[in-house]
Amino acid sequence: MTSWRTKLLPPLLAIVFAVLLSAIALIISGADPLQAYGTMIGQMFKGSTAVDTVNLATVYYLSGLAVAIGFQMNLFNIGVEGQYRFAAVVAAIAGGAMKLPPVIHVIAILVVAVVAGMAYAAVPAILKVTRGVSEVISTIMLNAIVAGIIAFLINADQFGVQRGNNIGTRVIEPSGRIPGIPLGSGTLFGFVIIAAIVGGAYWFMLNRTRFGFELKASGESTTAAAAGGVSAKKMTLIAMLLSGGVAGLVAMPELLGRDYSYGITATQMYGFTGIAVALLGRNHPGGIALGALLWAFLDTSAVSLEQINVSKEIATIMQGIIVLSVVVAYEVVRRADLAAEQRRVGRALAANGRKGSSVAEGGAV
Amino acid sequence: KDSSGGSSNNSAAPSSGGSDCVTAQKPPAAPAATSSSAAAGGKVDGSQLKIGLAFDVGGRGDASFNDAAAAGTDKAKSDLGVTTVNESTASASEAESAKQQRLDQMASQGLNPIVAVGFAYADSVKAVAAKYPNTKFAIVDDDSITLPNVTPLVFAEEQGSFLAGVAAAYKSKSCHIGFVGGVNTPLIQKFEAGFLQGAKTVSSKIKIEDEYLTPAGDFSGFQDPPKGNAKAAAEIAKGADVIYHAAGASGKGVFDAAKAGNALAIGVDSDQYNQKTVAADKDVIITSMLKRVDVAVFDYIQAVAKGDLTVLPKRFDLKVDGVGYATSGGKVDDIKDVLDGYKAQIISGAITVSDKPQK
Amino acid sequence: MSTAEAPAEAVPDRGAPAVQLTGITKRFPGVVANSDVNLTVVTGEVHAICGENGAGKSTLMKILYGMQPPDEGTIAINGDEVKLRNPQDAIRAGIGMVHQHFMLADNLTVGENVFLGAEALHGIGRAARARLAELAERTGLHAKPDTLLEELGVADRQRVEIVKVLYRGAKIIILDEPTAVLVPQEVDALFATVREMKADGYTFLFISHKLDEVRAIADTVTVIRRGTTVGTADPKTITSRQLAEMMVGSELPSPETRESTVTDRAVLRLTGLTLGAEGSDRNALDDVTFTVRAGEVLGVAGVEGNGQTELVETIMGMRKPSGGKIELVDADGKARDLTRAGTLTRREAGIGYIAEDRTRHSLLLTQPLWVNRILGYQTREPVSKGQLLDIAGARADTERIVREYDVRTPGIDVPAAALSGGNQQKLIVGRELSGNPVLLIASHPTRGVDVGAQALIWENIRQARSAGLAVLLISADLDELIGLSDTIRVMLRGRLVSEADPATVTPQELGSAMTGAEDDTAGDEE
Amino acid sequence: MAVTDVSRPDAGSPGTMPVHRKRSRIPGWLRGVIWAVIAIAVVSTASYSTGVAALTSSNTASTALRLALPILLCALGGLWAERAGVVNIGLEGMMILGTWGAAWGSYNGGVWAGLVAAIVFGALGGLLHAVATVTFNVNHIVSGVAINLLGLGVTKYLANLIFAPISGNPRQSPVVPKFDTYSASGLSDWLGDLEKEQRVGISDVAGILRGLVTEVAPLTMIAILLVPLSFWVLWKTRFGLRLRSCGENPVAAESLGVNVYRHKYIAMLISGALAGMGGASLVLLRGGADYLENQTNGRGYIGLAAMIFGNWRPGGLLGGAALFGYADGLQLAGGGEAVLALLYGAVILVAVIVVVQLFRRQWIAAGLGVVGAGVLYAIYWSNDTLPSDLIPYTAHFVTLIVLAVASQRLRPPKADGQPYRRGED
Ligand SMILES: Nc1ncnc2c1ncn2[C@@H]1O[C@H](COP(=O)(O)OP(=O)(O)OP(=O)(O)O)[C@@H](O)[C@H]1O
Ligand SMILES: Nc1ncnc2c1ncn2[C@@H]1O[C@H](COP(=O)(O)OP(=O)(O)OP(=O)(O)O)[C@@H](O)[C@H]1O
Ligand SMILES: [Mg+2]
Ligand SMILES: [Mg+2]
Repeated sequence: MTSWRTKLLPPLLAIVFAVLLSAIALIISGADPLQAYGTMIGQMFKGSTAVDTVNLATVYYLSGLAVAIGFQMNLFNIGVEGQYRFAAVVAAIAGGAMKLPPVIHVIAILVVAVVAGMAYAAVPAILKVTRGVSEVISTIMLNAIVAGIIAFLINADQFGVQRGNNIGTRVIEPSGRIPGIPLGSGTLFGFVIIAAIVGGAYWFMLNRTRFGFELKASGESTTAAAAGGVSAKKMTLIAMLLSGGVAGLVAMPELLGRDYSYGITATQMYGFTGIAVALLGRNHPGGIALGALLWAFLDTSAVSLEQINVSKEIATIMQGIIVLSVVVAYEVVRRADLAAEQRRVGRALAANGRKGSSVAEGGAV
Repeated sequence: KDSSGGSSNNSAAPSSGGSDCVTAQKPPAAPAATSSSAAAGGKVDGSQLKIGLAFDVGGRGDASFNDAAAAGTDKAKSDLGVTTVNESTASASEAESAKQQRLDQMASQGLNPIVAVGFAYADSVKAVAAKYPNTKFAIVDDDSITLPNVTPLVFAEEQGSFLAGVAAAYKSKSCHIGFVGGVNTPLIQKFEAGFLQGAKTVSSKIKIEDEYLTPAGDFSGFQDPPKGNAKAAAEIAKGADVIYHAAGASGKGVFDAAKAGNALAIGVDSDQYNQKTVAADKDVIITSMLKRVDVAVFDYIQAVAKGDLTVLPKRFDLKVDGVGYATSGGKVDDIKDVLDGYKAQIISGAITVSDKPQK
Repeated sequence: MSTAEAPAEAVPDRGAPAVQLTGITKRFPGVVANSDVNLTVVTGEVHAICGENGAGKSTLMKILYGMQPPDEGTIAINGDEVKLRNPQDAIRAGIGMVHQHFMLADNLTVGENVFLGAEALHGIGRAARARLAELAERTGLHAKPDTLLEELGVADRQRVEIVKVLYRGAKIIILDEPTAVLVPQEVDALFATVREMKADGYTFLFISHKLDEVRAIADTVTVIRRGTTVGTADPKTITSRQLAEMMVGSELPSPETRESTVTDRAVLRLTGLTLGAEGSDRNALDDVTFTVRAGEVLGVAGVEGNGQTELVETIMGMRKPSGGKIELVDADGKARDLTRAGTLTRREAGIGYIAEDRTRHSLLLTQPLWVNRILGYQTREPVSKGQLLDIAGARADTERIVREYDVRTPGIDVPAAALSGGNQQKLIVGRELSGNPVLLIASHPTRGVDVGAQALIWENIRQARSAGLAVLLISADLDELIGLSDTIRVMLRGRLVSEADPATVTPQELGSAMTGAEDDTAGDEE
Repeated sequence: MAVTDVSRPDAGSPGTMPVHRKRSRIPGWLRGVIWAVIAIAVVSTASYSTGVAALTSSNTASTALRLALPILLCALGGLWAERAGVVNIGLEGMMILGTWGAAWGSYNGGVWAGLVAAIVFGALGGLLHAVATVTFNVNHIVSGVAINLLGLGVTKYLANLIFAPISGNPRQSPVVPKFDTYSASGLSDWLGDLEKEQRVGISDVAGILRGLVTEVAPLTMIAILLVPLSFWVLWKTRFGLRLRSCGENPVAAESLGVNVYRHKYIAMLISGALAGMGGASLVLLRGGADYLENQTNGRGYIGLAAMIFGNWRPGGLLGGAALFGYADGLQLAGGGEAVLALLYGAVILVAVIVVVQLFRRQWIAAGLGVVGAGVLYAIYWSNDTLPSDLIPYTAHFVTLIVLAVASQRLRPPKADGQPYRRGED
């Protein structure tokens, strides 16, 4: 009955709060908040920004999903960062080397990406399951190490090609690309559709399949799951691999839809953004989508703020405030609901006389 | 100073002292300077130009190539009467689409020309320039784009670094010098290549420490003074006494290490002797390899104002003073003739400097 | 900081009652836990509080201990009205509480657990240790102060809890279900301590579901039903049956077995089962051999920590045995070796499992009831089809369990945590008896469950037994064990040491056998 | 991070048989010393057999110390937070706040003011984390992520507002005063002579010690003293006992009159302050940056890893930070050659472990050790250099390998990361 309120009110409150707080920061730095917010919103209707935002959100979405799979199993996969970059470079190398007919080429690249993401996630997974190494440490280390591996692989001595001062993998032939969808003055990544399918599959897996049940059960209580026939180690392994597999897709929208090569200037940190997005979306595929869009919107608006000489750090600050205040708002609303409920029981009690029926309702034997 | 060119004549005889290091003949004296800015000449009016300047990470104030680009537009404002310069700066780890968005917004606002600073903009410039064929674009440090409305502004960093190598070899007492690269990219390898070649040209027996902080793609190497410090200190501990860095902000750590280890250092990009953030170490900075992004940007704007881009050089090299060395502090005054001699040889083609490290 | 003197001054004064609660009301969302409770506890008495699960006993005690603020009502200690905002206030007023669930930190040492919060009294150094040693002597705690708490057995944990209370100089001591995990001998020891201290002027509030115990120790009994006090009785005169009727308005159930239904057909056969214990030379299970037949309830008695948990978990495949064999025999007499099988395979083979710790091993607390119905059955009808879940089926079957097993719940969409312990247990029993199991492993199936729910669970087990189910029953409640079992085996230090005939054995005899003491007098030694 | 359960045997929960572990008689500090001796013995043997002096040179040691410092301070910050039951992945953000504060304070009032400002700024981050996680029961990871974002955003904003007009650079502060360094000069010289003699063992130890006593800044000494101090406060005082009880079982603590909220708040303030000091150690030591955007470079995360590596204990996290700092210092100071020599050292270490396992009759572990040593030796033997692109990540590799080899029995505080609401148990 109050579900819309408990679900939607907190994010709205959080955004309002973030807007107010950032306004103070804007005023201190001598900017006009109204103009700043006007620009942030106005930019969405200019040029291809709206499409760019959705494109960027697609990447964040995949990253958020990858992180969320780990969270379902209580695994803190900080390693999405390393996994997606490893997968990207391996897939780009493979894709550049392959000569295949159109659709098959794309599928082959995606398979390579997923497998590579899984392979890189397998390291912390195996270390955790066999040696009990905390996945937090191992993925932090692997995130750093991946930079060395990429540098090694795209070295001109190995698989790299130098273009100007940039080095990257060989360009993927048109047969291996995913055509975009022209929309206004921009081009929407064709991968948006695949991302939506992945999101749907995530939802279905989690809520409708035996595997999803086992994953959630194991995440909630390893002991209860074990007594129910679910091996926590197996689930840890599979969840980490799945997470890595999805992480493998993170760079694909851009690789197959825009860049066609993975180089040293490729964007980093999508994996870390994924953590924030997954948390914002409360691990729900729909929530993650909204979180990804919001995040992408703030990112693109940062660029526009620069154009009117407003310090774009405001966008980062807003992102931080929103993450924090969304969860605070959830808690505040929860407490308000609790208090309201308590008052309601109190009133019912007063009306019904001393033996309120509510005791039995509450589950007392 | 005993390391002046004079001793190089009897290089065969081993003896103590830094002078022994120099084994090559001192180059012939340079002819009187002939080069000058490419577009020198009559006054040009740029008041109609509205310029977009897209910085790489760091932006105005980074005391490096972004700042140099800004200096170029500042000069255009004062010398050419340019009134409008819109600036925008990339943030660390921003998405490729943000770069495109930045350029796209500039182009759609009617800014023309648009200067993109840094090869990280290559893909974005390529995409956006194709979309706005009537807008002129320039990109610093990249020449991979072949569109008619895109002008590459690239430099012969290896030539300037060659001179840094010469200076290092002449100034080293232990005949042992060092290079600290920030990130091992092709661009920084040019600095490395020129430095190595220059030093080896001067001395056949010089020892060179040659290391990077991080590999390609891990840009933290430009951001980590403590690591630059550790690396330089290690090179000094091994015996190197002149260190050349191409490590961006990590260079500060290199200078600190040189100062602490009684060694000398060579700066990069701008004249770091005069740079505020490293002022405490200025007495160890003997020279800096100058990369005149300001000159390139200014020349480009001037050429656009004139409507003739053909006057621009293909590469900003020693000949057009696109690269060079700094003399602030007077620490290389004693070998200025040597440096200018090599400079002349490079300009004349007598020496070709490779842009790939020959190890 | 609290002062040691304050409670000491509370000289037994027959005039003012030690505790006087007036009109206490406490509401939780959706529940009124206490409604207008009045309670008077005389100084120097043992005052028992009885009531079904969820009647509001613990809540009332937590209010008295300052852990939860009452919505309405007043508290008077030794005649003075006090406001208890937090446990510190209560401690200062001379109140101590031993909680229903241990309030101990496993990673801290015994000493640290005791000194925590009361460092002002004797610090955490030598003086504190001396005082601790004194109290340990008095309560029979033998663990060293530097032992990590996690190395302690349940009885010792209970003693640490009591030492904690005494260390703070409490004169009014709340014991919330302290005996649930103790064997009779340990209960006797506890009661001896209580009586001794009572003579020294201490006042006790005592909660238990075991009515015999209540009558044995208490001077007064107050019964709470649905959050309100329904009356006070004299335990010397009232019978357990009358007490139960006051609590629930129904008859006191007994776990008596009816006629035997034991058949010849073996269902579970263990041969030489051995389980090594980590970091210890002694095996957790040592050469355990027995057979459970169809229609038989095999009871295993033993002091907590002697390998029962390990036995059950090894049979369920949650621990890997180091030797021996576990076989399940089907109706045709064909034995299936399960020694290497996973937990799920064993469950699919027809083993139902009521775990001893329901919140840890049987439930997903934040998930709704129908999701909990799926746990352990995720591969089987009616809750799943192939790799997919059958949500409609799961919901329908949960509704059935709620109906048939009288699970009192507002609906099947509430999280499992919202049910009281007894109702959680009924849900679990219902689940584990679904899907026609051939063997039920029931570990403490009625622990902490009130008399009403107990009766229901016993009845269900009996019915299933007469339908041919084999049951392996582990229980610390010896009445339950004797009443339900067809055969009783006693477990000591990982070995099955003796066998008892439930028809003749008394709880006292069984208790002696369990502790390994007085082997000659133990019941029906083989 | 409640998932560590997976690998832990469920010992000690009420109702299961208590496990009587054979607790070793060796006290913790002695074990630390033994480990240190073994480590030094291994590296000096490796240094001797491979002829790579960098393994034990004073330069490596002092570099290692410098690089370990911020990590150590962050790890200590993590320790304080997690011992009180708050998971702190916001260390990175608090550290960034500390770098800004250090630069600002030092610029305006000298180094000590800088240190104080860094502590205050870090503590503000900790306070925010406490408000979110303790008062509002926000998931600790969410809050940590948000603080990392805010730390970055707020410092950028402040740098833009305050530093840019002075330094002309929005990403960097003006030059700020740094701590002076002190050497125990007599000792240092004597050790220096010993080191130069290149005598097996003695020179190695001398080199390492010399690196640790030469040109040391007060901040370094403070940081190292904070390790035993943290131990003392957390394990030997009432306050520490109360604080730890909040991380083990807050409900029990509250039931004994411990004000859990207050202790968690205090712990978070200290945690943030330590992380802020970690930031200061990047800014206020010679050779470091002034405030520079992004200069922390993930060191906060490494600090968190060092703390977990150290099993939530001060001595352990010192070991973790030292290991990381040493490996990083070695690769910077000695390059690929030294890393290869380190590999040789790893072979020796594994060999030692194999012997120990054989002694303990752990045949399988010993067998695996032999295989591992064989593989490592094969790599060492067949390579003159390692891929230069991977050398900078030596410390990360070493950490991973040590974790995989060392047997893990992590014992995080029981209630670490779990929400606690007063009155709702
Ligand atoms: N923290 C809480 N939040 C919500 N409801 C609660 C809480 N604590 C208790 N309740 C409700 O109050 C009622 C009384 O609980 P209480 O623990 O006092 O029962 P009890 O008599 O101790 O039961 P048991 O015999 O099982 O120990 C329960 O039915 C429960 O629904
Ligand atoms: N957050 C909550 N929301 C609703 N009910 C709760 C909550 N927390 C506790 N309860 C209820 O409060 C009651 C008292 O909790 P307590 O911990 O005493 O368990 P209990 O009923 O005594 O369980 P057991 O019988 O297993 O000992 C339980 O019935 C439980 O269902
Ligand atoms: Mg209770
Ligand atoms: Mg109960």
